[in-house]
Amino acid sequence: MKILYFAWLREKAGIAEEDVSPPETVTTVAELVEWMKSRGGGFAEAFADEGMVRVAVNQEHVRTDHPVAAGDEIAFFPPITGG
Amino acid sequence: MKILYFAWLREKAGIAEEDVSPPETVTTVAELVEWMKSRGGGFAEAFADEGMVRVAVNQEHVRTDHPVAAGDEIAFFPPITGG
Amino acid sequence: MIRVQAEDFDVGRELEKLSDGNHGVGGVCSFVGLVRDIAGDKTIKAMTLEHYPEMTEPALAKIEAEAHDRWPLEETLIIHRYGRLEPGDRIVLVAAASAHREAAFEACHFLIDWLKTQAPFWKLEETPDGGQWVDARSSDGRAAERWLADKPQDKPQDKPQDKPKGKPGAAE
Amino acid sequence: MIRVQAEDFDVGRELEKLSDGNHGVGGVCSFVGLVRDIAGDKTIKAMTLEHYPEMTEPALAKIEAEAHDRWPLEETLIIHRYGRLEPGDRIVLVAAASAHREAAFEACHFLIDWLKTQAPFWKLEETPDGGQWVDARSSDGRAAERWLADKPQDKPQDKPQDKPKGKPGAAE
Repeated sequence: MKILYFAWLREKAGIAEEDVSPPETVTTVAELVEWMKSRGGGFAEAFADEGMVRVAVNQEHVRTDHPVAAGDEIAFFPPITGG
Repeated sequence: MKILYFAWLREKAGIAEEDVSPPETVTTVAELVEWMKSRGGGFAEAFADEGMVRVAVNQEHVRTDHPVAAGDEIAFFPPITGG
Repeated sequence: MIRVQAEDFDVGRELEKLSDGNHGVGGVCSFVGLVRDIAGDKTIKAMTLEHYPEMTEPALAKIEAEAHDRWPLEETLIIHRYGRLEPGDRIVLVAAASAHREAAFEACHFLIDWLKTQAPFWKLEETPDGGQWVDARSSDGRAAERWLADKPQDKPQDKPQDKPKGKPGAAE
Repeated sequence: MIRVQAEDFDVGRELEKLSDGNHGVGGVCSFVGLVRDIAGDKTIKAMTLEHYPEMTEPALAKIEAEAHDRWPLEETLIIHRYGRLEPGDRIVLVAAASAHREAAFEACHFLIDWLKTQAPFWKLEETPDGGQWVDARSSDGRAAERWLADKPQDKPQDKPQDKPKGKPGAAE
């Protein structure tokens, strides 16, 4: 699956975009986040305060119980501050 | 006192502006309106439906109990439809 | 800023003036009123706006001052045309510039609502049945009245920092 | 109409398009958001707007469609810029054109409130202490939420003729 990071999540993760292949046990956004944190370093830091992380799966805002699968585009970002 | 008429009041009165000298007993807007009606013709017609007549004394919206005096500029018009 | 004129106006240029050189402005809300070609079930060929020149500018100045009393505004604008206008023509522009978007929205809404009941303009529509004076709408009266309920009891000396109570909308 | 772009836009020309050739438009309400030179107690030299391009246009299209579902609108417009902007620069323009002024005001207000919580943009401010990502404001969340309470239970097949319940404002 393709992962995108925006704003300070991008800065903390140290990467804007990557392709990942998490284990098969990762089937939801919440499980993906846990796996991300387990990678340590900038990823652990980016997801340290989960309350500040928003997620879109295939360009749609979703909750953390939303399923994720191979081929999905998953974007992590802080709360929106446009307008 | 100077009297101004606007919109359909002007059309019914048949005049846009005039100087009048009502009797001394006319001291309020309401009394002025009664005197106007007593002049008959277009004036009686213009003031026939008093609920549709608004008045400004010296360019300020006022109620019918507002005093009027020589030297005042008194304008009669229908409810406003600007904007 | 207030203008009463027969000529058309350039909306972009007018709005630009509201924030020009003032980097404290975070938002400009505006409303442009246009002549429609239909009123009720009648076709409108044109309309003529009559006004009471000696009263118009003071009335608009009062409406504008009232808005500044109620909201923290950087600048406001009212431009109202008079004379003969055709469908699609601009009639009026009201705008409010503020640091905060809620204040800009509410003040702009207030300006147009009050203008519709307080500024001495009358519309004569050219219909297939001849010229017809537009009746005041009771909805305009109600739209203006809802701001009365919010009127502050004591006018603050300075610009209020709090938004008026009882109006919808979150603080910025 | 939706546009996401780095370049500035001409407000007057954009607003004109909303009613151009459509004499059913009685009013156009718009809001222009500008970069302020102060945020909280910090001086802002510039800000950079980052966005998520693949998601931005669909998100704006959804916000616009929602407005058309809720109010009888002739046309709407959202233009949002990205990239580096300086104080006084325009960030965003939202506008709604309708036969009726209340619908224009409410839809315009809705567009900016929802855009602030639904459109994937993030602001990085250049302050004397360095670059700082702007925190989302809880007031923006509340401003967007108040529209949820008004959401029609059943979306009408046609454009609704009644204004949404629970919102302020008199019928036009």
